[in-house]
Amino acid sequence: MIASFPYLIVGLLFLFGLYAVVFERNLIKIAIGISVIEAATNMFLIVLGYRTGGRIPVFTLAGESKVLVLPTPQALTLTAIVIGMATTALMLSLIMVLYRHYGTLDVREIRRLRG
Amino acid sequence: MNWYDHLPALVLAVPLLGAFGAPVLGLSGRYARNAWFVLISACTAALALLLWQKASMNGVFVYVLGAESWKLALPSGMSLPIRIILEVDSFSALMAVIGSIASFAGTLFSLRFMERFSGLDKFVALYFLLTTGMLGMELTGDLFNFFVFLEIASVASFGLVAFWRDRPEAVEAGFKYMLISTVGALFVLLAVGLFYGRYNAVNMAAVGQMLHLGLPEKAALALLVAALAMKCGSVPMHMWTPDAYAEAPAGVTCLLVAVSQASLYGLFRVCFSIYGMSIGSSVVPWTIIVMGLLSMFIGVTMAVIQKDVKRLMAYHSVSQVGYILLGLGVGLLALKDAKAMADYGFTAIQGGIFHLMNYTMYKGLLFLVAGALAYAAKSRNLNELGGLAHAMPHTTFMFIIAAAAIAGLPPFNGFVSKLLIYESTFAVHPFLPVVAMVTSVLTLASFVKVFQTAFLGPRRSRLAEVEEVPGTMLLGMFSLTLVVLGLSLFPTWSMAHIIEPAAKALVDQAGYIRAVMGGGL
Amino acid sequence: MRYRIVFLVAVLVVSGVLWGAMDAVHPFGEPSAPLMDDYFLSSAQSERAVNNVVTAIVFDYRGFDTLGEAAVLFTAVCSIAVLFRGKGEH
Amino acid sequence: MRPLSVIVRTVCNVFAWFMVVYGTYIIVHGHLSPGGGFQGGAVVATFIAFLLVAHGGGKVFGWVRKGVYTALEQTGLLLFIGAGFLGIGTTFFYNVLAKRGGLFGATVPLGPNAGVLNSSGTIALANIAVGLEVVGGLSLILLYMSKASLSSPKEETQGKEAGHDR
Repeated sequence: MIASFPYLIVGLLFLFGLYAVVFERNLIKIAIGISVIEAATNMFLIVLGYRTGGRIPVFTLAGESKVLVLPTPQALTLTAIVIGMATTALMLSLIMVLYRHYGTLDVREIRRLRG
Repeated sequence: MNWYDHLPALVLAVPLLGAFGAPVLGLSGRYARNAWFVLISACTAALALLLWQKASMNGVFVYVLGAESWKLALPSGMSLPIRIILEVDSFSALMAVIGSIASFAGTLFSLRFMERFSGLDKFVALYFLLTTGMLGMELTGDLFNFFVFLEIASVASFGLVAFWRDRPEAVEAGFKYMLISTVGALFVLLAVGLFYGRYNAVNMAAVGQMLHLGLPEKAALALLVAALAMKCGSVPMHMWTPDAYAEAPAGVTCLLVAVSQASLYGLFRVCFSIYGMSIGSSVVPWTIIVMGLLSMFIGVTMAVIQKDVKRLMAYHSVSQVGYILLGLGVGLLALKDAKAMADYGFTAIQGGIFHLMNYTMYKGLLFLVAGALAYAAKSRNLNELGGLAHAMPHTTFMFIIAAAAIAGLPPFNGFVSKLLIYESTFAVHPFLPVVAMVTSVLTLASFVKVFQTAFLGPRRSRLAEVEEVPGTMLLGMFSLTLVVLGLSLFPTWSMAHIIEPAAKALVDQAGYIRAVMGGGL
Repeated sequence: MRYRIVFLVAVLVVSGVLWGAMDAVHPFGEPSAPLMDDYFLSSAQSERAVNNVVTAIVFDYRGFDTLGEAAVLFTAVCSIAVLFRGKGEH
Repeated sequence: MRPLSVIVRTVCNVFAWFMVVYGTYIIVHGHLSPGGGFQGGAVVATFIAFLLVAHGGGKVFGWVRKGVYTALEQTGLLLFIGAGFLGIGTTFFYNVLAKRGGLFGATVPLGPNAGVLNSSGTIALANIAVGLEVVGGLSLILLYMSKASLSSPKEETQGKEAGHDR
C-alpha cells in the first residue's frame, strides 16, 4: 500500500489541476490549475527516480553511500520546471492584456463582451 | 570528416542562432535586420534540402549530439542510447523541407507586410524560434527532446498569435491556444515519464524496440494521441484553430500551418515507429479515422458560412487535416496485415503524406493571399470586398491556383492526393470516400464563393485606390505557387522520388529502430 | 448542468486511469535495472570530470535539451516584450 | 504598487546584494554542488524582485536599465550556443574542454571527493552562460510585467498595433 502512495498523490494533484482547468471561470484560477498539473507531472518524474535509501547523485555531498537515486529524472524535471515557469509567466502576461481589453477575468463575461 | 555529417545539427542550430542574433542585429537598423531575416531563412531552407537529399540517398541519418563520433549511438558496453539522437529518415527530412519552404515564403512575405508595426526585432526572433521548434520536432529521435521543441514552437506561436496585441481577439486567440497546447504539452511530458519509468530510456527507437503493450503503454499512447491531435487542430479540439490562424499575422499563419503538420508528424511517428505492429487492436486507427472524418465534415460546414476570409480558410485547414488523418489512419489500420498493406494501406499512406505536403503548400499560399487582401484592401470581410481582380492581377492568379489545388480540380496536386485517398479508403469502407468527396465539393463551393465575391464583380467605391501588393510579398507568394505548380505538373516524378521513400520510411519500423540500436561503431 | 456532470466524470476517469497507469510502472523506490542512469552515475566523473551528475546530464549528456530550454525562456521573454512593447521600441 | 515601510526598504537594499553574491556562487559551483545556471540565475534575479516589491516599482525603473539585462541575456545565449559550436569538430555539443588541462580542464578523483572548481570543461562554461541568460531573462520578465501593471500599453501605442484592417 505504502508503495503506491506517491503515485496516488500525483494522481490527486493531476485531478485537482484538471478540475480547475475544466471548471473554473476565472482566468487566474485556470492558470493556477495548469501550474498544479505541471507540479503533478514534475513530481511524477521525481517519484520515478527514487531508489530506496538512495543519496543525492552529487559526489561532493553523497558521502560513502553506494546507492544513489537516479539522476535523469532530476535533469528532465529541471528542464520541465524552467519551461513551465516560462509558460506561466507568458500566461499571466496574456491574462494582464486580456484584463485590460475586457475589464474582467471571468471567462463567460469575456465570451459575452466579444459577442 | 565531412561537414555535411553535421547537417541535422546545423539545420537546427542555424535558425536558433538566427533567433539569438536577431535582437543584436536589430540594433544596427532595419536593413541589417531584414537581411538577417532573409539570409537565415534561406540558409535553413537550403540546409534542409541538402539534408533531404542526403537522407533519401543514404537512408536513415543518425546524429548523436555530444558523442565522440556523430554515429556512435551506443557507447561501448551499453545496449541503450544515452545521449540525444537526431534521427532523420526520408519522412522527417521531407517534413523539414516542407516546413522550411513555408518558413522562407512567410519570411519574404513578412518583410513588407509587418513593416509599419513596432517590435520587429522580437518578431524576427520569435519567427526563427517557431521555425526551430518545428524543425526540432521533425528531426529529433528523442521523446523528451520532442517535448522541448514542442514547447519552443508553442511558446513562440503564442507570442506571434498575440502579436497585434491591440486587437482583443488576437490576445484571446493566443490565450485559448496557450491553454490547450500547454495542457497538451503536459500530457506529452506525462507520457515521456511513463516511457522513462518503464524502459529507463527516452529514445524513440529504444522505446520502440523494448515495447510490450501494458497499461502504462496504453495510457501513454492515449495521452500522446490526445495531445498531438489537439495540437494539429483536428476535431474535437479544433476550437483554437480558427481563432489562432485568423488573428496571427499572415506570414506567421503560413508557418503555423507547417507547425501543426509537425504535430501531425509526431502523431504518426509515435503510432508507426514507436508502437508499430504492437499497437494491437484497431481502436487507435479507427479513432484516428473517425477524428479525420469529423474534422473534414465539421471543418468544411463551418467554413461555408464564414464571412471573414482568414477565418474561412482556417476552418478549411481543419477539414484538410481530416484528409491527412484519414489517409494515415487507414494506413495504420492496414499495418498488421501484409496483404491489406499491399492492397490499399500503402496507397493510403502515400496519399496522406502527399496530401500533407500539398496542403502545407497551398494552404500557406491561401493564407498569404488573405493577408495580401487585408494589406491592400484594409479589410478581411467578404461583404466589404469585391472586384479586386483588376487591381491585383498577380494575387488573383495565385489565388486561383491555390483554390483549384485545395478543391482538388484535376490537373492540380490536390487532385492527385485526394484521388489516392479516395481509392484506398474505399477498400476499408465505402462510406469513407463518400464523406471525403462531399467535403471536397463543399470546399470547391466555398472557394468559388470567395473568388466570386472578392475578386469578381463591380469594384466598390471604397476600394478604388487599391493597388497590387509590393514585390517582396508577391515573391513570397510566388515561391509557394512555384512549388504547387511543380507538384501539379510532375505528379509521377514527385510520387516516385519524394512521397514513396517517405512512406516507406514511415512504415519501416524495424529500419528506424535498427539505425539507432543496430550497431553504432 | 448535465455538461458539468459529464465533464466531472471525464476528469475523474482520466485521472483514475492515469493513476492506474503510473502505479503499474514500477513499485516506488525500486526501479528495475536502470541501465542509462547507472551509466551516468558510473561514468560522469571519469568521462567528464564532473562531480554533480545531474549537472553533467543537464549540460553535457542532454545539453541540447538545455539549449532548447534556454530558448524557451528567451521565447517567453520575447513574447512578453512583444505584448508590452512601448512606442519607441523596435 | 505603493512603496513599503522604511524598515523593509532598508533591509531589502542590503539583502538584495547578498542575493546577487549567493546566486553567483550557485552558478559558479554548478558542477560541484546542487544548483547550476538556472537555479543561481533565478536567485540573482530576486535582486530585481526585492527592489520592485520594496520600492513599489516607479523608482526602480529609474535605477535600472533594460538594455543592461538584454545585453546579459544575449551574451548568455550566444555564449551557450557558442559552447555548442565549440565541439562541432567532433559533434555539436561535444565537450572539448574536459580533461584537456587549461581552462576547466582538470580531472577529478573517482568516488566521493570535495571537487575541483577548474574541472568539467564546457559544463562549467555552459553553466555560466545559462546563468547570465536566466539573470537577464527573469529580470526582464519582472521589469516588463511590473511596468505594464502601472501603465496601459494601449495608450502607449494609441491602439496602432491592431493589424491592417482596422
